[in-house]
Amino acid sequence: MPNQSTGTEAVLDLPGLQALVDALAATHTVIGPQVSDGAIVLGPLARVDQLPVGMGDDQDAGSYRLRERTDRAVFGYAASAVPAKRWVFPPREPMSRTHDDGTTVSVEPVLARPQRPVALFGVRSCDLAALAVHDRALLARPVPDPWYAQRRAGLFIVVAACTTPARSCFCVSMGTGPAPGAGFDLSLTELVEGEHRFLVTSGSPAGEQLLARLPTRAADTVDRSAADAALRQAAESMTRAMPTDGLAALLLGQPEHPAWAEVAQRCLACGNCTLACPTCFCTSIVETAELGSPVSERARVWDSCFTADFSHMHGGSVRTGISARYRQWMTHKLGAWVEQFGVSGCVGCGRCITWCPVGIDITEQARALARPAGQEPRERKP
Amino acid sequence: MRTMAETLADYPFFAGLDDEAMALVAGCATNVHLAADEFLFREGEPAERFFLVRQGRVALELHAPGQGRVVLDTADDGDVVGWSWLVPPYRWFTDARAVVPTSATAIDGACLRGKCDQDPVLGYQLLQRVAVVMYARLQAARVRMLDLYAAPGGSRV
Amino acid sequence: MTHRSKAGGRVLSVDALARVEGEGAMHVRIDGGAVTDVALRIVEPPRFFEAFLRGRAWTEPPDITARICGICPVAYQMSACAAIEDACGVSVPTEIAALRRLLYCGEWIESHALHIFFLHAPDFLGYDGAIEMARDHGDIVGRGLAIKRAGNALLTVLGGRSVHPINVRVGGFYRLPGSDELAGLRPMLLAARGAAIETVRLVAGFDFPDFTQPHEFLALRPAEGRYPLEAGSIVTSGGLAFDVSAFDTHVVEEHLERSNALHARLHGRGPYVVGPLARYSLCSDLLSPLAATAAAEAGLGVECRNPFRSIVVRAVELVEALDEAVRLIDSYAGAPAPYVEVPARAGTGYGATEAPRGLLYHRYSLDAEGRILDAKIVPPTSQNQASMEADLRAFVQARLDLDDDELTRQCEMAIRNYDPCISCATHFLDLTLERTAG
Amino acid sequence: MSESAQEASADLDALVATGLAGLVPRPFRVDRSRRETADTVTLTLAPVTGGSLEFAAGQFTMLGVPGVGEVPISISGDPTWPDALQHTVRDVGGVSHAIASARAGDVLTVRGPFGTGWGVGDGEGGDVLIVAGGIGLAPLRPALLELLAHRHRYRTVTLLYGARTPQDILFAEELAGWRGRFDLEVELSVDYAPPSWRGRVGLVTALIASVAPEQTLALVCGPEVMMRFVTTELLHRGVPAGQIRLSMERAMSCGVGLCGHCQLRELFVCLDGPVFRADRVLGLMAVEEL
Amino acid sequence: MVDHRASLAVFKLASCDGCQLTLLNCEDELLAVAGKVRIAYFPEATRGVLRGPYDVALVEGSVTTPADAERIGEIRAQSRTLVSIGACATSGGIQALRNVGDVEEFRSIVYAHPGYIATLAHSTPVAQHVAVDFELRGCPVDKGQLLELLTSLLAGRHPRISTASVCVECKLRGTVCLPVSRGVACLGPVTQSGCSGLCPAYGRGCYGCFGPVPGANLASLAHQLAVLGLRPEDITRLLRTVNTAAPEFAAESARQEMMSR
Repeated sequence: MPNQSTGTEAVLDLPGLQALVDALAATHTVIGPQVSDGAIVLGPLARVDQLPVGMGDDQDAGSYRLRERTDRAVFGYAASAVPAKRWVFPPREPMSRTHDDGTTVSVEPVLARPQRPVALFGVRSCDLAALAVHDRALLARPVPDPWYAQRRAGLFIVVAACTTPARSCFCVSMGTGPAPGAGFDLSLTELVEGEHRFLVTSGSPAGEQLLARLPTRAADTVDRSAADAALRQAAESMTRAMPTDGLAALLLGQPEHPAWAEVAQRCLACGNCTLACPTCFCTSIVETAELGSPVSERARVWDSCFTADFSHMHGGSVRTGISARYRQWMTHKLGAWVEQFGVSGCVGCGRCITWCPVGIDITEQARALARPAGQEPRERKP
Repeated sequence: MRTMAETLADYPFFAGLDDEAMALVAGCATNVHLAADEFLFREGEPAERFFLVRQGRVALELHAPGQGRVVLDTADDGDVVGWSWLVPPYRWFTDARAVVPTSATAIDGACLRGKCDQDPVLGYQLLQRVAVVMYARLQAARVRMLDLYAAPGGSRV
Repeated sequence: MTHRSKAGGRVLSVDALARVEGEGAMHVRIDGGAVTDVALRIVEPPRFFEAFLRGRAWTEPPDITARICGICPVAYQMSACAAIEDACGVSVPTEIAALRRLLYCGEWIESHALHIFFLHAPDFLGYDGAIEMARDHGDIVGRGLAIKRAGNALLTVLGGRSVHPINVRVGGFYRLPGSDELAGLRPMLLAARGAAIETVRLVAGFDFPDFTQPHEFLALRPAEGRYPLEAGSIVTSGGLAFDVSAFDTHVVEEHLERSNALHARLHGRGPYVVGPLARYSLCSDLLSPLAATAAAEAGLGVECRNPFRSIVVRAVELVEALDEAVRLIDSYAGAPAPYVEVPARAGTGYGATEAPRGLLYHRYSLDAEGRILDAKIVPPTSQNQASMEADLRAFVQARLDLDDDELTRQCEMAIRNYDPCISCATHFLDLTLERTAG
Repeated sequence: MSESAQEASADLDALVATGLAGLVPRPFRVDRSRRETADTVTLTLAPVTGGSLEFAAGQFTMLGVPGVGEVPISISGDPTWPDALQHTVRDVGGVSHAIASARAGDVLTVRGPFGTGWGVGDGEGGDVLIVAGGIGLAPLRPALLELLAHRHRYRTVTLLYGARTPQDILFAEELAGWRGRFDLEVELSVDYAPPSWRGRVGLVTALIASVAPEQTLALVCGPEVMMRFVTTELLHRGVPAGQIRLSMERAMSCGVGLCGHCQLRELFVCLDGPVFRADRVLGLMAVEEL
Repeated sequence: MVDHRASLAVFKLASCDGCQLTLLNCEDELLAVAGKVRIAYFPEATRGVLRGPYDVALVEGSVTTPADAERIGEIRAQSRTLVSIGACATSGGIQALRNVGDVEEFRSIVYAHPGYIATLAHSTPVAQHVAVDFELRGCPVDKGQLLELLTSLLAGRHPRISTASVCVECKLRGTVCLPVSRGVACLGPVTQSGCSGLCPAYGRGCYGCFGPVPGANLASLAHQLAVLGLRPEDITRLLRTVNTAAPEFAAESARQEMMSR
């Protein structure tokens, strides 16, 4: 909701960043980027020195490596290995508990109010865009997702504008970055040239209030133009792009295109792309009952349209082949999604490209579908 | 009293044939009446006629040792029964039994074959109509092979 | 189970031994008041581990040999690592050695609890098994389950899972545990340690047949420090002392005509025994004060020669393993790295560690690329085979007055004293089965 | 609390309440279990607490057994008498086996009703043709009962029903009653029959007689292949695709379009269906493994 | 009094006992299980033996001898529901390494008197000999899956055992993908879940304890493993551990072995 009091710009230094984390930690569980197991992931954050200081990443199809930067940048990397969705849409969400003692049966919803709301700190523009997609797919619905609603309601978002995109990134072509769109509480643009500082912008009344309590100085034109330049350069350095023109029609209209069979030669149907994707929201409802216990629990668990069980009806799976499953995922993400939710399911974060164990590139796949059927496929990369 | 040509004209099978052709066919036709469970023909007998069900129901059946009799198909009002008269060796492949009291028009196939041989236009027109019937029966048989209504397989522990 | 009497003689025969790991059979023949034939027959099919280790990489035996036995996979992993590191001339840092010891404690706790409560105690209390026993002695079985759970929890944290742990590699571990993860186990282990002391008291009060055997004991004994687990050199009650690398020169496997099994013997000396009785008798001075006190209270002397009292020794070893686990957790302060590199080189390496049921020996010869040229594995049950049969012979001879049912039951019990792990032992056995082309 | 915060909080409470109402089941007690065929039963359920379940003909519920799981089952009862919630369940899998085994007094869980209905009222003033195959008669029974309740509003009402064998015919007694009515035409056909069967043998499509295409609303439910053939036949006879309605089956799980299982390209079968106009799904049905 | 509880029998063929032990390792649930079923035959746990037929038989181990080939038929005959548990019973286990070796040579390496050893040239899964109602994968089986199996059998429903890949479990637990982030060889993408993504969580690549997922695309994975620097002989060995004879693993390892020659 538009508010006059937002949009304030100011400058934070590194101690100021710690003050921001501290201020958030007073009321929220702060989740932020950090190095773990050879990658930048999101996790509980207390101190600024936990951030990936001086770390960058090299991401490309099927490959991710941490790289030491020559500077002390704290946001000098692209999309985190783990998307932010698990803090608003956790992998396993208990839904209801049934008590059946043989004579009476009662069902109770499980809706644990989180102890403290979550503050997402230092997430990227693509993550922010993904949240907006989830809002449409999970909230703006005839029956909204009550668990998501609850976690989402208390969420505080500090977005870190992306100044060092990876080779797998293509947010510019999706219109979701590198500068953040709407929906954040605070936005940070890191400036490493000269004095190491962060241009901070408020995007909500809550952000505005918090900003007022931080040790900042006013932003000047030098700060603003440095931030603009950094973001412009980030946009220009992006090497991948999704050919979005007419893409939905290409996808929806060509279920028999040979590109599906070709990608199925490579696709492992492992589900990595869907689970690394910040917008994929498919789940399965599983029921667990302990032997001899009158209580059974129903929970919702992340699932993937790449599994054989996913489309299982009595008698068998609807999508038995890998090509049908890949087609389902990509067609949904980039085509049917628009019709269902009024927005593309892709935010250009590139995670599906990086984290595909065999390096399948969704943008390349989109180009393959634009190729008239019958034309020779490109040589598979060695 | 209706003429045979008038009777035949009621059957959709003959719709569109000209008067001359109808007259030719009528010359080969007789009406028959069957009590319930009376057979129109039995498997293996020479197939010299075919039938158009006017009112009633005819079941095409086979019997197999161990399985008893199985109804393969039924023909109701307006349906045609039998095409073995068209195809060598001109013998019935199934039994045909009236399920309920049935009236039908029997056409002498041998007579008609002769007329068709002399008049290829009539022959073509009749064959076209038979093809439609054969096609429908074949399609139905294929779909039924899918056993669509059967419970899906899959183990249940 | 079957037993039958014949004119002029008795044959005790148990076709399928219960409450042992793996599938074995027992056969005792008595003629004219004398035991004429005793055979512990193993019906477990052969699995050819040494054969298919050939050509594998030097990094693979921990995972492959773990599959020899689901009850003591850590023992296989530890002996395999020791032998391969020996072959490659690498020794692991003390922190890694301590974590290995801790992992091994988990296996001892799990395996000893299983044996004491599930396999052995029902014999003394007169039940077919622990589940039947639980109806009358829920507290005892519950205590056993609690101890076992603690061992499994330790195995799970350090090894990833309790059966066929995945975290062991040549040179150390794939991942170091967090101090908090280990500290989190402490309350459970302390509770289990208390339950283990109770267990010593309980089993010490069982009725034991008056039966001692003069076997030579063989066990590892560390040069310094603590009760033998993952390291040490070999000592015997007959006064032998030799390095693990000399195992093959001192231990020979003989083929006896009267038996289908190969029997391990000490060269020029005869059968010997490994396992709790051997360890205790050779190393009781190394027990922790808590375990030593428990042993003293249970009336165990400096050595124990009654195989039936092995249940008491196992209980004491439970106390030792739990006490040691707590000590290791308390002194854990991380490690510089989860593992050290173990580059391949040509050579032969030897490794022996104390599996819950006794010394487990591995030997590997590698080529320069680390391909395994030759492997030899001698599990504890193989080494105890001759003594088990000797026990049976002596035991039955003194109890010919018992009826068949009771004698059979007691014979089974005599075998269970050893906690024989038949799955481990299959590769040493000859089976009298006809050859069939597959 | 600020006014906007109160508003936001009220919004949240409303969102959560709506969400939970759709996703948390209610216990229902089995009043009666009637065996229809060897593998199919009709259960009559009543709520353990709370009101009865109002539903439209063609809707389904997620029917569950505590500790076992839940499956989508069409409501087969009378929409004009929702106090008796009826489901006709075929024992084809783990969960449906547990449901079909329920006896009077057992408690099941129910979520729903979900999905679109047949929209029977759209056929007012014209002919209504119902074509059912196998268990597909179950979701059409509410449509027929609704038609009969307001029979005067329609011209001809026809039920064509194909089953596997005479033993597999659902609602056999009721069918006999319907066949005796003068304001309802009922035709049956089976795929396999013994000679004692006096009815028709053959495809259900063969039962489609003359229709007045422009005035006919066709409601079709059965295996997908059967629905394709029936639709082809109706289109051939001139019935506009917009007047043919099909009830689709996919792996519905959450029932409210949140879990993704039942997607048929851009459609959520649970939400946009299960009843679709033929022109909406014919193209999709033609694509293999969609 | 008639005991209406379902009877349970546990049988063992060639194996390590680990899967049976998994049942005994259900410390918290074991007595509850024992209360719900009649343990009719479980030699590792009890001397007590009840005669068949049994409602549920769990079979651990693979068929490796003529005697076992005969015995599994007898087990099937007296079991209403037969479930094979573990990699040995479902794919032949680690001892199926004999299938790709020379069993005669193996015999002579291990045994002093190879002539007395009766063994089949192949280690084969139970389902290759008799009809199996359900297969529970794993080396060893997972405790949670084993309990789900028993619970579902007692409830008369189909066990809910996911056939998704290990990757799904890694992502659920938040493990960073090892092959992508560190170039570690990992069979996770083609291996069925059940272990909770254990090995990658401990920083090592999956080695296939739960066997191939249905329709596993081994050719593509092998290609990627080669990209990561594995030689055909390395890929062969990776595929030949505890599920050596699982059809998809066996076919690809044979192909890789050809390439390495």
